[in-house]
Amino acid sequence: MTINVLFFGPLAEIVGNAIEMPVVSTLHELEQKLFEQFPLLKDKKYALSVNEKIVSGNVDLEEGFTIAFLPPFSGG
Amino acid sequence: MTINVLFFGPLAEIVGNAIEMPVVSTLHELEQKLFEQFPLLKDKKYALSVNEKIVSGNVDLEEGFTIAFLPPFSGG
Amino acid sequence: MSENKIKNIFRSGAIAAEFIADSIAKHSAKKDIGAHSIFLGQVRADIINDKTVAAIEYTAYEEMALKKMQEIREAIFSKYKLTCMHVYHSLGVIKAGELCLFVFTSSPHRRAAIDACNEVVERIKKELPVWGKEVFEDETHQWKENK
Amino acid sequence: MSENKIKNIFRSGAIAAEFIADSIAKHSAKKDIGAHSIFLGQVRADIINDKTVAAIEYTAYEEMALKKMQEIREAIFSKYKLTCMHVYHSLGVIKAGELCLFVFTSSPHRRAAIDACNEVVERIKKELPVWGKEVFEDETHQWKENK
Repeated sequence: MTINVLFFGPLAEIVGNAIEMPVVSTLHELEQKLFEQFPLLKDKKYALSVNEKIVSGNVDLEEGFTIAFLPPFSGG
Repeated sequence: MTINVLFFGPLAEIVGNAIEMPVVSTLHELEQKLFEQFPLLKDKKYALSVNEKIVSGNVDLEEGFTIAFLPPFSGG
Repeated sequence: MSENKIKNIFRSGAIAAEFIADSIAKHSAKKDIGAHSIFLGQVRADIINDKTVAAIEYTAYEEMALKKMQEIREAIFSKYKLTCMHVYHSLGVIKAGELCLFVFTSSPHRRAAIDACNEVVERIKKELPVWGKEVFEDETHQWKENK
Repeated sequence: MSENKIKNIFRSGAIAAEFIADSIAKHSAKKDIGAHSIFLGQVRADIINDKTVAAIEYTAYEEMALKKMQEIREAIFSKYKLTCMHVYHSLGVIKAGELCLFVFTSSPHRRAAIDACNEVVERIKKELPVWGKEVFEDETHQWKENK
């Protein structure tokens, strides 16, 4: 009953590249949990993706989902 | 007391690449002379340059000038 | 249709000029092409607070980036009359002066190739989950942010 | 200033991919460049009234074209913040599939390189006294006209 959470760029410096954690019911709940554990994350600018799609607002999470914290892109 | 007249692209097929001819006083006079000698030239689309600059309207000519008959460009 | 297969745009390390030449040369067999448009990104030795950028280290959320790139590719092919399109993006440490992005579009007439290339570059910068870490000569770093 | 010296843009025969690679590679020493934009013109094997174009033979009023190109170069350098700009145009017989035009602009940021490249290509096609004779496979020909 877990979800995978990925962190990239400057966010990976705070949290690490990836954590596997027990499933939580929504994206907001996930963020709150991570803010408690990694207070530095709270002030960072990022978008969120669920299963490789950018999402906005709150989203229900299910077992096996992959969530990613995506700081501003700087490719090219 | 001559001028040089150059022809490019399809016009060179009618007249040849270049002719040296006695100076005439204006560009219009030059065109008239050439139309008599090369009637096919008359129906062709072209711009004129005097000493490597595109000109419009009539222009006075002097000894040593280079006039070019320039069909529509198709470089690149 | 070749534009529907997911392609891996990522390359480890810098993009070599010879690779670009090979890519160009391969197109001489496609005799309906009249115009190629190429964009190359090169790592700048920017000076930021008296420190000089020695390299950019690129990382990506690769699976997501490739899906997004595929979406961009399909949108571009339906918008422009292209003969082909190739995109390569470096990952890893790319030194100042080296090439990190190669976008290559070809079409019968120039407008499609040029406009498509331009749009692909803009979308790559804006939409691909790729990050560049500017590494200074003293080995400190800062994270780039695209404007 | 290098942009004020008249450069010969004309090359006899097709532009080779290796020549383009060399030209790109030379820019790795210029560490303030962040973006290169390249346009390549390739001869199309167009089919016109059932006849296929085998080659284009290019001729030019060279002295006038080089002066005009210099004028364009100066206008482009005063309009865009470019690091450098290179233009090569083929003369003579260029076979279908071969390259006949190479425009290469570089700048710190992409907008200047891309916009300058685009403008140079348009001006070359419109303003340079260059003519292309489309030679068909049966050796008949017709004269191209730029749109």
